[in-house]
Amino acid sequence: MGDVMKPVKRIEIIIDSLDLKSCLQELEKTGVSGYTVIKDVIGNGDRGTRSGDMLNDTMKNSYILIACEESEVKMITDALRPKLKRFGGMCLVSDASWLLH
Amino acid sequence: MGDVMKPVKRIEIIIDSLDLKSCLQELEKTGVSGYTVIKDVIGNGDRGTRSGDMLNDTMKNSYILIACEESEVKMITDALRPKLKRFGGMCLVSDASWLLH
Amino acid sequence: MGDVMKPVKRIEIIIDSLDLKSCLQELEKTGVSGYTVIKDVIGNGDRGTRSGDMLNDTMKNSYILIACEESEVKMITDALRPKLKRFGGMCLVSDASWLLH
Amino acid sequence: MMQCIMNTELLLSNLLNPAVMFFFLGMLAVLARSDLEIPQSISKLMSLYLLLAIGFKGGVELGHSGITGDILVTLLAAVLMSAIVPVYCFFILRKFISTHDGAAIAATYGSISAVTFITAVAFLEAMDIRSSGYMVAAMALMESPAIIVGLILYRMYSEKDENDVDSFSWSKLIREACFNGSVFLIVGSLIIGFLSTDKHAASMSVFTNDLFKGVLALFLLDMGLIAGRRLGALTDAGFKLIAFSVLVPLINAVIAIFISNMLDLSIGDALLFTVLCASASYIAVPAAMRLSIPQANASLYVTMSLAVTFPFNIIIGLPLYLATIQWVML
Amino acid sequence: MMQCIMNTELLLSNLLNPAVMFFFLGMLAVLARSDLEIPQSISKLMSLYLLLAIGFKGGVELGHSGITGDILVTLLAAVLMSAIVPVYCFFILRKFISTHDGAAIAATYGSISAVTFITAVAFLEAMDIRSSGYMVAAMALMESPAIIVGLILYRMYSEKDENDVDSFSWSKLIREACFNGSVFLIVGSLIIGFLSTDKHAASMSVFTNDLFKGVLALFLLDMGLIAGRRLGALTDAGFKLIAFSVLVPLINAVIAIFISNMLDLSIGDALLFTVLCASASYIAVPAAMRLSIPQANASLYVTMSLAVTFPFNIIIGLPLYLATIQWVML
Amino acid sequence: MMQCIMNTELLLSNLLNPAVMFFFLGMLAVLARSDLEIPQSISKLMSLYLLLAIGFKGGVELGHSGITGDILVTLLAAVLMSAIVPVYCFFILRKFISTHDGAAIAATYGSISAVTFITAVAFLEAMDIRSSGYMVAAMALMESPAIIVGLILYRMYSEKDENDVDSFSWSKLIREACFNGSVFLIVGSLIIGFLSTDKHAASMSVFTNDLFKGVLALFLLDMGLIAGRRLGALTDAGFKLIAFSVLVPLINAVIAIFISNMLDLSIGDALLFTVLCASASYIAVPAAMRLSIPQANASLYVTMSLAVTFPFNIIIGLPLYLATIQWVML
Ligand SMILES: Nc1ncnc2c1ncn2[C@@H]1O[C@H](COP(=O)(O)O)[C@@H](O)[C@H]1O
Ligand SMILES: Nc1ncnc2c1ncn2[C@@H]1O[C@H](COP(=O)(O)O)[C@@H](O)[C@H]1O
Ligand SMILES: Nc1ncnc2c1ncn2[C@@H]1O[C@H](COP(=O)(O)O)[C@@H](O)[C@H]1O
Ligand code: NA
Ligand code: NA
Ligand code: NA
Repeated sequence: MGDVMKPVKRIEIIIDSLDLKSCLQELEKTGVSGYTVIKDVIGNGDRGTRSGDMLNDTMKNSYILIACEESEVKMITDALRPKLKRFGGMCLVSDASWLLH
Repeated sequence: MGDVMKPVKRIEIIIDSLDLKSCLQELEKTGVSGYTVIKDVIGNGDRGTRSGDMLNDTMKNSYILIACEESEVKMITDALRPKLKRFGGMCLVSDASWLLH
Repeated sequence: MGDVMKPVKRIEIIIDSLDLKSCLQELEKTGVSGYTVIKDVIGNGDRGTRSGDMLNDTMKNSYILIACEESEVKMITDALRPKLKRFGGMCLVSDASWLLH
Repeated sequence: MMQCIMNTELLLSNLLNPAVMFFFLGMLAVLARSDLEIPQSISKLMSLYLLLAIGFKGGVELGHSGITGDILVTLLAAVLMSAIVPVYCFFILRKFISTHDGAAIAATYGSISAVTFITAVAFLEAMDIRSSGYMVAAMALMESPAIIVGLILYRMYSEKDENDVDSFSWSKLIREACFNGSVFLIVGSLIIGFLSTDKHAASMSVFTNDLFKGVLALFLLDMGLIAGRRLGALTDAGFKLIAFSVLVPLINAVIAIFISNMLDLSIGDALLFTVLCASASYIAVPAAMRLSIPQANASLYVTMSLAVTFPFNIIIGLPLYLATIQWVML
Repeated sequence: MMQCIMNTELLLSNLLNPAVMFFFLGMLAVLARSDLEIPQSISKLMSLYLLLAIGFKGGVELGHSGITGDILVTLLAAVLMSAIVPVYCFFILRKFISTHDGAAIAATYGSISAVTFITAVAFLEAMDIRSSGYMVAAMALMESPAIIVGLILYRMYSEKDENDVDSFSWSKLIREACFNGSVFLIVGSLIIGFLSTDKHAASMSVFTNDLFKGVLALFLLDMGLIAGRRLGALTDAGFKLIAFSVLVPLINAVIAIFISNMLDLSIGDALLFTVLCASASYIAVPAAMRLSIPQANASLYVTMSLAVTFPFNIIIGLPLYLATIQWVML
Repeated sequence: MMQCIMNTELLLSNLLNPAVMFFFLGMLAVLARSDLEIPQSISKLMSLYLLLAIGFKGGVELGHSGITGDILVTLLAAVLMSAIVPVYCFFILRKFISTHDGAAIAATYGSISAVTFITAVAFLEAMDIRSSGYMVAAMALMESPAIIVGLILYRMYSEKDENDVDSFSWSKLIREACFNGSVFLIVGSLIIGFLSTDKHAASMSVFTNDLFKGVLALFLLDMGLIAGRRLGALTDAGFKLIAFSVLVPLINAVIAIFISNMLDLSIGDALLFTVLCASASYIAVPAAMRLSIPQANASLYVTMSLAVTFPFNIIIGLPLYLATIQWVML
């Protein structure tokens, strides 16, 4: 199975929905060209509950999933850290295999 | 990279949408303060298809993502098991690194 | 904790929403009976941006999550590969533990 | 004989009602495997609208007619029917299915379907038959008792260890049954309509009245899609349960017509009362049963009430019940 | 000369139509990078509503006028246009782009845009020009043939190995083309309107008629947003394809006006027929092409029809075609 | 004394307004822990509709009255109020809370709540008091200045290192403040209404006028749910901020009534101007503050404006302000 799968890193980001656009732009600047987004996600964290029930995108999160090479991880997390510091959120990195096609 | 990342456990839960509220309360009681929720998720399992096309939240699932310390896992899964037994659903635990910010 | 958790493989699939139905049928044919679906997901990849803002399901992705035995992975990925080749998308495989209930 | 002709005519005229035809269209779309789909949030908008409008209109009418003793008697009869129907259903059902499925189905048939009621109101309006605003209150009152009776039956007749008593709380259940979203909205809108001045009511009337039939048509298209998707699950239900889904409404209708006659209800009110008794829930009860009797197979009770009883009532039931009432009341 | 003045006046009066202005507002919002957004489920609600209303109204009118031989001839002409347009488009396109992109674009321009049609109906109503209900049927019939012709062309002219014959099924394709959601809803609503009694139709009329222009305005705001977001992709399309997106509608309009004249259509019907031929699909065809010719670049055909042809037709096309028809028919 | 009686009567009549009662119903649903819920996309549809309708109606009226010097003076006064209110609020707030929270709350109270304005328009219509279309323009103009003033105050009084100057851009902020979705839609609809002919406006009128009160009622039900869910967070706000949320609107109202009197506004316009000054934002400002002062606690300013000031204004404020204006203007 080795030759049909490629080891990759799987980055999951939770970010304020209001900042999603600018966050994706930032990611694209660092060279990320593949990502998947779930726009409406709610949650709870250090900065309180984000229940997604306002009339606009305030108090709502978005979820970004990126599969990338191990070598790209640092660049991406470096770009994200200031954003997470400023707006809150979460970033998880884990291992996965990418099915070549 | 070691000092900017922290190893965590990543818990994913699929639960009946009708039970989401009470499930989150249960989790908060066990001390979970950070979680992310995707409210509308559909699926298939041992107890049939949950297609999310009814007029209310019957036959729909919700997805909960929790990043926590390894030491917290047991408490969380212990709290969840009776719920999963009663209403069906799924709970996966995997490894990840949390980006410190 | 060993006896309450079972090691499984966690398969994540991103596929064109228009092809979701046929994809799930394909999976069911290969014997997959448990899966979770997030219908509306957007993203970016080799084949351009899929922004989910058309009047129907064109230019939108869906997300499928499958927890399965290691032995089932090959069958599933074999069934998926032609679809991914044809319509684009992504398939990631990672490790997880399934909470027995 | 004449009765039968009238009946056929009524049936035909009901079949040519746009709302009913849109229901067929929805079912047909599923059978033809069309990709026609209505997002769930739109279904919710339409059902919110219909409940608000029917509640408000009922309240305004009630404000004009006032609350009389007769009304209270009818409301009492409604609550009693909703509490008694599950009992006899349960003992029939226990003969051929498990206790938990039986209790859940019994609760389903004791409770009511707001959409069936709303379709009946539109049906009466199309025939220029008057009905009373307080029947909306009857509808609201009939949603919950069946849930509680169903659960009592389940607790009495199921084996001990199945009950997992710890996680169960009657007070929580009763609150949930009585304050569930649709009951809350209907009762609230009824009271608001009741308290509104004529001027205020008039300023809402394009919204609550003129739009009503059109939204109902679009909503029944949606119901057709939802019911159509359930047709496949009918094979799991089996012949006995399908027969149950048609016969119990008929039995309930007969009882209801008898009671209506005793209470001397007008033809319109008698039809609404009958339709309430004959209808089965597919919103409030499934949600409650899923949480309180999770062992019961949700697909079973949802499919029976949605894919059999609902279409039966709005297509055949409405004209049939009306013809019978007109014949009985002569 | 006088013609030209009339044309300018028509153009201006069309520009001051609220619906058209809301379309501009939507585009402007994108250009100004405003965060104005309309959730997708709301877009779906509005398009469902508009299709249902236009179908139902058309059916009611058809019920009054009856089905005549002339109508059938017009419908036949509509189907033929939808089948022939892709053929000539394909051979033009092959000169400068790949077979798969060519086939997909050809299908796009052979099919129709329901929103353009609906805007044209509102445009005629605003000018008090009558049109016939059966033109709705023409619209429904023109959605699918182009898809099938586009695919036949693709299969004939693409290289063998590109075809991956295994996963392809004509019967599935034809079913999907003919039973796609919007065709289904239009045809269904048309038939329901046709079968409805005047009384039933009247009870739906606030919903289907009075609300129509307002919903169309809000919907065109949304279309402006959607089309505006596509403007950026125009650079990928390149000058030739942009020119194609304006010229082909004009050519199709000329042919359509010629045919309308031959068939002796009324001015209103001629305009609708012309608009159908001149419009391009951005709902049904993209979905079908994405599944059957996935190699084709969806951004290309969606952008051309949505960001060029659609605005061109509703802003310049409508008054231009009408002025031409009025001049020809004199 | 007589004033006081009139006031109570006004208050009661406002409490029996269906829209206000639906607001209570929504709050009650939360308190009773009912599962009544309105999907977010439906909230968005209703707010889009209300903004479009109020803008369009205002534009049509403005088209009839024309733009005069008096109007421009009123608009100027509106902008000034929106810019000055945050300044005095900020210096009050600094006494007991942090600079970032103070700046965010100050901006919140300088800006306006469109829903409060719309409720006030419906309130006036119910009392047959005329108001002018240009007040809609005043509303639009008052949304953004407060955001910019709030940020200037924050930048001036917060410590350097808190500012993280790099990621901040005034031009981006100003663009976002001025082109935010609701401002854009209101202004756009106002201009479109202004440019529309009477005939076009009439064809939209069932949508923009007749439907208005009904949609507002359903929307206020939703607002009741949203505000009700915030009630729990009031304990975090503490007594001082809750008092602030009631007193500042009252102070602003007094100033606004004084200005209205100076400008010689009609009673209806004076009420609208007062309500704008007294209302606080919970849509545009929170979004802007969250991005530009992320250190500020969003729960604080959202809760104050949504769970205190908004209900206060629509329940007590409207009749109170009107009675005061009528008394002052005598
Ligand atoms: N431990 C966690 N597990 C899962 N999601 C989290 C966790 N902590 C924070 N989040 C998500 O990140 C968002 C912002 O977190 P915070 O900045 O901590 O308020 C929350 O609303 C959650 O959606
Ligand atoms: N193997 C699986 N992989 C992914 N999701 C699953 C799996 N099994 C169950 N689920 C999810 O859990 C829900 C309830 O499962 P069950 O209780 O088995 O019917 C299903 O509707 C799915 O959404
Ligand atoms: N590297 C990646 N990480 C996350 N999602 C991806 C990645 N590449 C592709 N995708 C998803 O798969 C969809 C189709 O990808 P593609 O076929 O490469 O255009 C995209 O729209 C994304 O949603
Ligand atoms: Na019943
Ligand atoms: Na065409
Ligand atoms: Na203010």
